[in-house]
Amino acid sequence: MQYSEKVMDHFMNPRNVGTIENPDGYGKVGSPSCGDVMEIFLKIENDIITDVKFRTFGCASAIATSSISTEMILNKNVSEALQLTNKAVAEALDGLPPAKMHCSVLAEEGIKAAIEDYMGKK
Amino acid sequence: MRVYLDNNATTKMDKEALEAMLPYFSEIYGNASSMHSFGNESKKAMVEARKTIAEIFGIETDELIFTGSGSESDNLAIRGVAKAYKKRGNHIITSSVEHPAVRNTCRELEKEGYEVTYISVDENGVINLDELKKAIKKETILITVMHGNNEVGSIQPVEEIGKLAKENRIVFHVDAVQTVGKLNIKPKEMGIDLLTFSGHKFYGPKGIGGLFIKSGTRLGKVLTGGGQEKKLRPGTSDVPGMVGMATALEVAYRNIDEEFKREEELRNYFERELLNKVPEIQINAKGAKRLPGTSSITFKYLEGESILLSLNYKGIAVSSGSACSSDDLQASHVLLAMGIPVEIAHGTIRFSFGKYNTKEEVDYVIQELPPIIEKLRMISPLWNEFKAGK
Amino acid sequence: MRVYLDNNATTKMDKEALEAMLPYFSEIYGNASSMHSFGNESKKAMVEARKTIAEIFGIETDELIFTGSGSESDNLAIRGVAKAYKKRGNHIITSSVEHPAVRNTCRELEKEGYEVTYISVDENGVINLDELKKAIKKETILITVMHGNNEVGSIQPVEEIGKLAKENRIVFHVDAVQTVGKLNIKPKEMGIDLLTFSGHKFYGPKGIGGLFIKSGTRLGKVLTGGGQEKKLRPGTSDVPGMVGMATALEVAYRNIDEEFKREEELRNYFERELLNKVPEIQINAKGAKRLPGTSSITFKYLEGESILLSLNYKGIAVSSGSACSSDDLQASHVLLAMGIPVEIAHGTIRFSFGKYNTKEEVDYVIQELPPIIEKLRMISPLWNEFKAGK
Ligand SMILES: Cc1ncc(COP(=O)(O)O)c(C=O)c1O
Ligand SMILES: Cc1ncc(COP(=O)(O)O)c(C=O)c1O
Ligand code: FES
Ligand code: FES
Repeated sequence: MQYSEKVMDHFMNPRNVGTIENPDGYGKVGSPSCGDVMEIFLKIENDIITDVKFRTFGCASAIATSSISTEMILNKNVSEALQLTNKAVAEALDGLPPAKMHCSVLAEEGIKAAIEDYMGKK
Repeated sequence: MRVYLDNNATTKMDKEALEAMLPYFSEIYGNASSMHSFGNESKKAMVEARKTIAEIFGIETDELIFTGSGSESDNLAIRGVAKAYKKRGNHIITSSVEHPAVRNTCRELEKEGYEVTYISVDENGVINLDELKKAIKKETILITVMHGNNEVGSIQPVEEIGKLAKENRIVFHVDAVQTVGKLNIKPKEMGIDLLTFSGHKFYGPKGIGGLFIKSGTRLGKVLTGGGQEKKLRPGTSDVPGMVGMATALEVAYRNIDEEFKREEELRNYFERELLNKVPEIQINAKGAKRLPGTSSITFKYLEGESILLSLNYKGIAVSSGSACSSDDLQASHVLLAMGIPVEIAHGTIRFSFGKYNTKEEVDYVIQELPPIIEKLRMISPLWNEFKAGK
Repeated sequence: MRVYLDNNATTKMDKEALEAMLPYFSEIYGNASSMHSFGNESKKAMVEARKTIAEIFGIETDELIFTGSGSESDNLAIRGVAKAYKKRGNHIITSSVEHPAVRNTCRELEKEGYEVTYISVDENGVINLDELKKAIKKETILITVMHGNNEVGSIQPVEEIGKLAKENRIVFHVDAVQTVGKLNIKPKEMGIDLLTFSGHKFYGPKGIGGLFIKSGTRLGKVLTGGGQEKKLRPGTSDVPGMVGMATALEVAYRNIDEEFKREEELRNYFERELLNKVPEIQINAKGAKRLPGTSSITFKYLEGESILLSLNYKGIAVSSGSACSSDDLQASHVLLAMGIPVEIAHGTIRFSFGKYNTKEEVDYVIQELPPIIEKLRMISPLWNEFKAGK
């Protein structure tokens, strides 16, 4: 299994790690038995994502996709953020090994869950 | 600093063994089956290599054949017995912690109409002898159980199994790929009929393995062709490989007890230090007799691949029992068979020490590992839930 | 003077190939399946080796697997197709002059319920195409025919067979162990689905072989275990072997046409001189397209082993198709299939020239051989009967 430099960069130095107190949107996806869990916290003002933090239990590609997808949705409108696909995330990382494509779904689902949480609260 | 702690996967070739094999590439290169002097020189080296290995095992030279790998030896042993003893029965007994070369071969035989019983192991990865005893029936033609487990290091009670096999006149195959070169092994005194080993696991070359076949044990053929290796393994003899493997074995057995002790002490030191420095870890198979250099550690609330890659970044090479780093994304069947829950099996790393590892290297790992675990746990939701007392 | 004229049996390893593989024993020794940097370095070399070979053959890298020998590749190809295409039919077509790795595998499959047709050859050792065409039936799942014959050097019309195979949607396997490295081979342009080759026949290492598997060709497994080589060949990757073989192939193809011509000229010179100097000899397969360095000579009224040993005494290494020097004391099936009577088949010697042979060496053989033949014939009653005109 060979990762791109970008994957390794986001894995070794993940961006936006942590939590947000009283988030406007919160999502948690995955399960420990599958080997991956992602938590995502959003701060949203006027439908714009002004802050995002995550925590991920999983392989390097799960961590890297979590990290880059938080960068990709920061300062975006929630409807734009909802458009983020796992394919786009993988492309932004210069690709993922075929066996690891499913890990990128984790980030997509995490973001969706957090935005749905926000929509529900609204 | 680069530290290689993956000696159960493969080893750096021994200098003496490499030097011994070098002349057989382009100086003494004849085909060992040829009748001329070029062939005779090669044949002599082959005979000598066989003798060296046979003496170490305390077996006859005609009880030993060379193959292309440990996997091939496993296949030949298991498929060979299945074929040759078909008339007597179709039942095979194995353990639930075998290497894929044995496990998948048994699975394949199930598809072909054989019945296979997979004996469970305890939490230390040691086979349940009572269960094995009860599994024996009159159709049982083969018991195949590994000696040392490649993932956690547990050593199986092969002598006891050998006795059971003998009492019941069942052929007994032992995959000793992880123990040959590390432990003293006399197959005949241990009741073993077939024993697999592989050169590259004990500082010999890759691409060569061997199989001890106790005289009288019948084997069906898996590969057919020329008459080499008692017609059980066709193909032009890999004389350099044979010489390299035999020399490596000789070197290993020169001070096998001292090296066993040294590796064991190094490994124990590593585990003691780690337990002191990193919370919430678990040493697997700790209660079993273990391979001296194998340390399987589960880091709770983490995923193995991320640890492996972080260590790699620091120049430290280990392997993981993590689903995420295996091709089929399945958690290790060995860890699961030991009753380790899937969630935590994911966080397992195998450190395997070998003869080239030093205390200085271990100290380096002990220094680098704790901050890596800390950092990864910081971003793990599971760890944070645990800390929050959930 | 020592002259090695047994290059069809095995070859002296090429210096460049040997040097290329050396670092992979104890410098870059990681397991190519491991995720760490030691493993990555090995994997890179493996990928590179596969690429080198794939480019030479004009195939995709995922159409190539490494095995432990030519024999193993033959087994995997033939048994693999037999298994995978069982539902479609049980008929296999082969020639009557195949290497034991193919021949004995076909024989074995006959025992397992497959039907095998052995196509005859003409007096030059070339397969009878019409007979092959007529042998095809709807149950035919595999045609396996060698490219260059190891004993007499005849080259089979594989392109024509490839066309027939394609027209009838039959898988076509070619044992090209004797031609890879000597002839230009583009399997896909030649209608070949499976192609066997073996490192040590073209100045590469022993213990490593390869199999081209055209994408879409299904193969059942012969050996089971880990996931290496598309799950078709388990066992830790023999990276040094792969690198050595790939480099040897690269070296061979650098000036393949020149070397072909050079060896052919040397061989033809040898045969011309011999015909001039020794009466009552016969050059086998002379009318066929032949491997450039192969010369199969029948010395009438003599027995091969005695010639072989006398030549060996003079430092000249050859091989014989003689029953007396084979383990089973059977005359060569190749010579018999070519219609050579048993009595004279016994007196056949194979001279196989390679890239290291020089004209000087040939001159030495031309000088030493006639007196040997003369001396042996002096003591042969058959020769004396012949001379007496009976
Ligand atoms: C035509 C042919 N096929 C197959 C083989 C088998 O190759 P190996 O000895 O590498 O298994 C040989 C050589 O021995 C050969 O000449
Ligand atoms: C216990 C065990 N059996 C068999 C094998 C297979 O050996 P090889 O890779 O040489 O085929 C290995 C190592 O990979 C092993 O650890
Ligand atoms: S989290 Fe398991 S493969 Fe990515
Ligand atoms: S004459 Fe002795 S074996 Fe043939």
